[in-house]
Amino acid sequence: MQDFIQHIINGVSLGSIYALIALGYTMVYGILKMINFAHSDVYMVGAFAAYYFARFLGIENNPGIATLITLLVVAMVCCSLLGLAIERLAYRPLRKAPKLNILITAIGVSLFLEYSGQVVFGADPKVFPEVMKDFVLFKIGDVELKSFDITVLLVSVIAMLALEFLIFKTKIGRAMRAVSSNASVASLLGVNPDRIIAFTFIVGSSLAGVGSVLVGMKYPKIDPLMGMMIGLKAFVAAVLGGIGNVGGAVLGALIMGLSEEMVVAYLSSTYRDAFAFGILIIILIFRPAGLLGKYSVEKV
Amino acid sequence: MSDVLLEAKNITMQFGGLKAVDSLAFQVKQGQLAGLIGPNGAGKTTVFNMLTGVYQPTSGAVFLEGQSLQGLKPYEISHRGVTRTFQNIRLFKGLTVLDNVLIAGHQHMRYGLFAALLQTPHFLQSEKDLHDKAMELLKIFHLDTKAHEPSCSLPYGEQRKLEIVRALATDPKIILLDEPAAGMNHSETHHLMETIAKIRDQFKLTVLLIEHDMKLVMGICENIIVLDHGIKIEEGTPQKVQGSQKVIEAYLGVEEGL
Amino acid sequence: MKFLKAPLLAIIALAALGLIFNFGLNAYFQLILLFAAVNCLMSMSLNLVNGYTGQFSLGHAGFMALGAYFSAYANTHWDLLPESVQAVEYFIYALGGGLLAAFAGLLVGLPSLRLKGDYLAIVTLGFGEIIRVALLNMDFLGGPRGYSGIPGFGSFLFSFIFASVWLVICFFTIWRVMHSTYGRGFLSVREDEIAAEAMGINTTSMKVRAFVLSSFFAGVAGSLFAHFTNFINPSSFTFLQSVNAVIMVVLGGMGSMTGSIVAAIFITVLPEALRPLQDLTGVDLRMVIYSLSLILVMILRPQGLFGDLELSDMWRKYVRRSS
Amino acid sequence: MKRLLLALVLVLPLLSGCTKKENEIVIGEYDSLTGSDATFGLSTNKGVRMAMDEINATGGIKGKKVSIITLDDQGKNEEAAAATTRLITQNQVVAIIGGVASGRSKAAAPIAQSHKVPFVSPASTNPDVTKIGDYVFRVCFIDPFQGLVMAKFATENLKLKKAAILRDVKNDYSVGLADVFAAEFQKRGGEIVADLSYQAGDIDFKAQLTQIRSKNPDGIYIPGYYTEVGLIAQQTRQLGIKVPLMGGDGWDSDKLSEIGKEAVNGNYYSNHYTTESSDPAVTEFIKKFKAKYNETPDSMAALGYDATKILLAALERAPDLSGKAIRDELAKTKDFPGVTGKITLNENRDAVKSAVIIQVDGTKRKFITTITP
Repeated sequence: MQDFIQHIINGVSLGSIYALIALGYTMVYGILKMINFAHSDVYMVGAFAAYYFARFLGIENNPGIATLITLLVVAMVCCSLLGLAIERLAYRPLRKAPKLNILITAIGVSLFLEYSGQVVFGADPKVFPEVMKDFVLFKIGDVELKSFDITVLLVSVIAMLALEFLIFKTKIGRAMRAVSSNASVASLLGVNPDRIIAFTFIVGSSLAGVGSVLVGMKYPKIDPLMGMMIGLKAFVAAVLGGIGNVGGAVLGALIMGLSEEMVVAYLSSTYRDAFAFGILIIILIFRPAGLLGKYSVEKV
Repeated sequence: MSDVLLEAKNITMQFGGLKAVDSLAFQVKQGQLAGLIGPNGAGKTTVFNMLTGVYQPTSGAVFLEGQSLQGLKPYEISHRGVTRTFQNIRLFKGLTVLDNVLIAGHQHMRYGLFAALLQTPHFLQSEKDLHDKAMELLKIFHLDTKAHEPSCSLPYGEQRKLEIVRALATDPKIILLDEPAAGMNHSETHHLMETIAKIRDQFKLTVLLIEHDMKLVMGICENIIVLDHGIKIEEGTPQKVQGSQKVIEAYLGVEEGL
Repeated sequence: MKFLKAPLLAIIALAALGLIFNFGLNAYFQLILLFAAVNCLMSMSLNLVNGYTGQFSLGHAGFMALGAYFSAYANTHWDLLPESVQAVEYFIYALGGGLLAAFAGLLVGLPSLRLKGDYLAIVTLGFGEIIRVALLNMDFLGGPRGYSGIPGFGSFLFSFIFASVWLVICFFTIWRVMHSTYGRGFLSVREDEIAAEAMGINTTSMKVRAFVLSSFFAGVAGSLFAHFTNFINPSSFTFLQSVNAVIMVVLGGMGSMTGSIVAAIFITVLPEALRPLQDLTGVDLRMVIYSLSLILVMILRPQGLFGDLELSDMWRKYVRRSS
Repeated sequence: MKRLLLALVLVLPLLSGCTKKENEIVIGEYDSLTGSDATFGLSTNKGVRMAMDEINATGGIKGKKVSIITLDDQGKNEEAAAATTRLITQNQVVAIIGGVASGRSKAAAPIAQSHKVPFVSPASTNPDVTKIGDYVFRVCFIDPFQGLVMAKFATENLKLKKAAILRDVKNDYSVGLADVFAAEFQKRGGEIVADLSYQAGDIDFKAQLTQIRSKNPDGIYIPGYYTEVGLIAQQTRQLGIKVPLMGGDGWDSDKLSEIGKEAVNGNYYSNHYTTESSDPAVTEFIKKFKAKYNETPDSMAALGYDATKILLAALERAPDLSGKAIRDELAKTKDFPGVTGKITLNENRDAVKSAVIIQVDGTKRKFITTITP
């Protein structure tokens, strides 16, 4: 029983990390209907930005709220700028191009960031600065609930709620929905789709920035390929929840985290990824648009 | 029963809380040229979608020659002899005019993949026959000279015609035409209607067509079904329909100058 | 036997070319050529699904892996035919690898092909990963240690002819299928599924057919790969390998056979051609340049190098324009 | 015209690099300079370069300068094969120093073998690698030996009864060590209570560790690379598991304690050499390495250095620069005073040397004991 609770905690904590990244995928997908493969590499750059900035300021061994906030801001700003630049230089020229082209471009951007990351930052892993001290919130038997686990979960839930609010309750959110459903009509109504899309990229990328700092403080090892695995999982999670749906991304991510955890715990650790993908496939076969996604009937 | 080709028995289509079509019943007789009319949003296209299996009716069923089409996929219904055109032209835009027609002949092809690989005489003959038949059909609509052009390069009117050719190439028993004259000028429309009547006779077809514009339908249809808000409000000969108070009200509600 | 004429001529022409390469090129270029042949098979077959049928598969490496492992296992464990006709045995195993991959394609295709676009992409990606993870865990196939000592042909000429035979089979199979009612069925699925259904095309069965045929040749490509490298392990069949195949298809132009071939050769040669650059820069910038050029090609030439035209169409166009 | 130019630009570099300088001996090296294994490849490369610089500083070999061409394999087998072929046919190198991963060696070494070019692998520990042929050598010990060493240490010195294993299933090296450790540990009367796995690139291992915790082992064997082990150690301690962790030479890096912080302290791993050694070969190497790269060498760097040194020594002894002559001299390597021990290449062309057990203590790596084969 104790183990089971521990597994639940582990799974949720892993899932909430996936959720932070998955939210970024889902934001961009929601508006552009494209898989932004480079998102996980924006996340990587965010981690390195925070790392270098902390070293530059000499605060890498100076845990505390101030450090956390400084690094969060740095990572968010850097990621936003990078996201914006990617959108402007690589994706905008392809607005009218077939979907597969945009996907290949996204893969190209992803490879570019990964490999130039290896050239610029070096291929060896770096140690992320100690941002905060982790501590035990409460403890029952062997089961401990740590502050980081709760922080990550809270941040992703807050991010989800904030995004829901942004999309459904604000003016810019309405514009985003308009662009999402029909960009040309939206532009007729006085919405500038390019600006809305740029804004979406800023929001999505800053989420990657937040994710990078939180993941960095929990797992203090960063390297230029750190985005690959986590990106793939997060993206799968977003699809699982119904890509384009903010709540779905978080739900999908939690399911992904929990199912990985439970597969290791009760089935087989070697087949973990196979089972995780198997679950995904089964869910998609029964719910072709993901858990919360709406399966739209094509108008004839 | 003997001369009824297509019959809808109380078909209903519900989208969420909205009843797009409400227990609609009608018959189309063998060789008839029937019309389905009604104002915008009356549910005409939804009826077509149910007849061709794109949607499964929420309740009720469609019968072809007395056999239920319930649960059949669109392609299976097409194999039974029901074919259609689309309101918002759905040609295979990237393909040539000829290919569009050849694709419709697929269901009559009887060779396997290996025959194609080995280029068997049967394969070559089947392909030649299909090709000849397609060209013949195109010729009727004066599209044969453009057979090798991409279908998206045709002018609008010809695209509509090509859709009809493509539908005919499936060798249907009944062809459902969804606003075949939409976007055409008066003389084009007139010409089209004549062609439709002509092919009906030539291919011994049954035709059910949707038209928005009543005047056109009146000219050629033998039986007209009028739909409003998913409910059949009138059915009968053009004269009967034209004189119906309900029909006039339905149309006047949305459109003036009927 | 008329149907064999063009393929046989093509094989003879390629074999003659192989003879020239055998003496004219050193082992390095020869190896690149063999890899290019494998990639050609990959891109041509994936083009069938992604280009002609308009579906989106991201799991091609998984099928390649099945073919590769089947051949590796068969060649080291079974001995069907005497030494003198070894090539025939290799051919049979390649066929077997292809069939195994095709069967897997059927298993994946049947349930998943009703998904569309990105969802299908994810499911195929997931499937590719499942195959890779499974291979990592199969001790009798070497697990992560892989499978070494797979017999090869020993000489470049034989390898090249073997590859040529399969390339020609693949090319003519897909070419002829595309010029039959089935090929037109594939195209109709790409163009408009609803209209295709209304015209009596069973779109699901079309998609499955395309998928199975495509998987078959991916399996064959894997088998060739196993023979040429004499060693395989699961890390050769990652998600990136699938992506590479998609890149070749898009670069060549969706729905262009010759485009796929040219792009496959280009993608194989480019990283090797960029090697000397390392002397100048000191660090390896090949992938940086590779990814940048990929982005640029997509932006400057979104339809790919050839669009959906074939080399022959381009030539005709060129002749028409210049006359 | 533009296209023609493009084609030319692409083909030209392929043709270049065929020229061979007369007064130079060229050695080839391929390694993962980019890709997921790059950190190990770059480390090896540092060791190799240092050895090259040293030899050239002392006048080269046979009066000729020795140069090295390093090609990248991006961590892909087929790239390794292509790079090796290029080195042999285009650059006409006299010998090849291979990369880290056994997988790549298995793809590349057969090519060297068929061209009769000697191939020295610094760190491919899979037993099959040198079975490829008589031109293939290695300077590291093989998987079975390291697994054996740790099993012996665990039962005899640490007196463990119940051990758990956490292996990197993506990595042949890790799987090899784990298999041998498990077999040997059981042979010595121990019990393997859990055998779980992760994949290189993972960052969360709590699922596996919670599972291990419930089995109450006396020690955990984690034969992975420091890139993951640092995080694993941290999470082990976070879950309240206090038993010793054990590993192989993949742990040997400064980064291990940087990532794992105090969590890695007190744990053991088997290695090729100890930085605390008073052996001049070792102290000299560490001093020079620190001066050159400003970091403590890890085991990859040391192995890269030794592989190059052994190869260079064979070149010096060889009567001519033919592949056969170099091969024969390599095979005669005996008691070579390398950084990673006194190296003798046996009849299987594997290195025979002793292993040491190291205990992690902050950035220091405390020597515990030497275990000979």
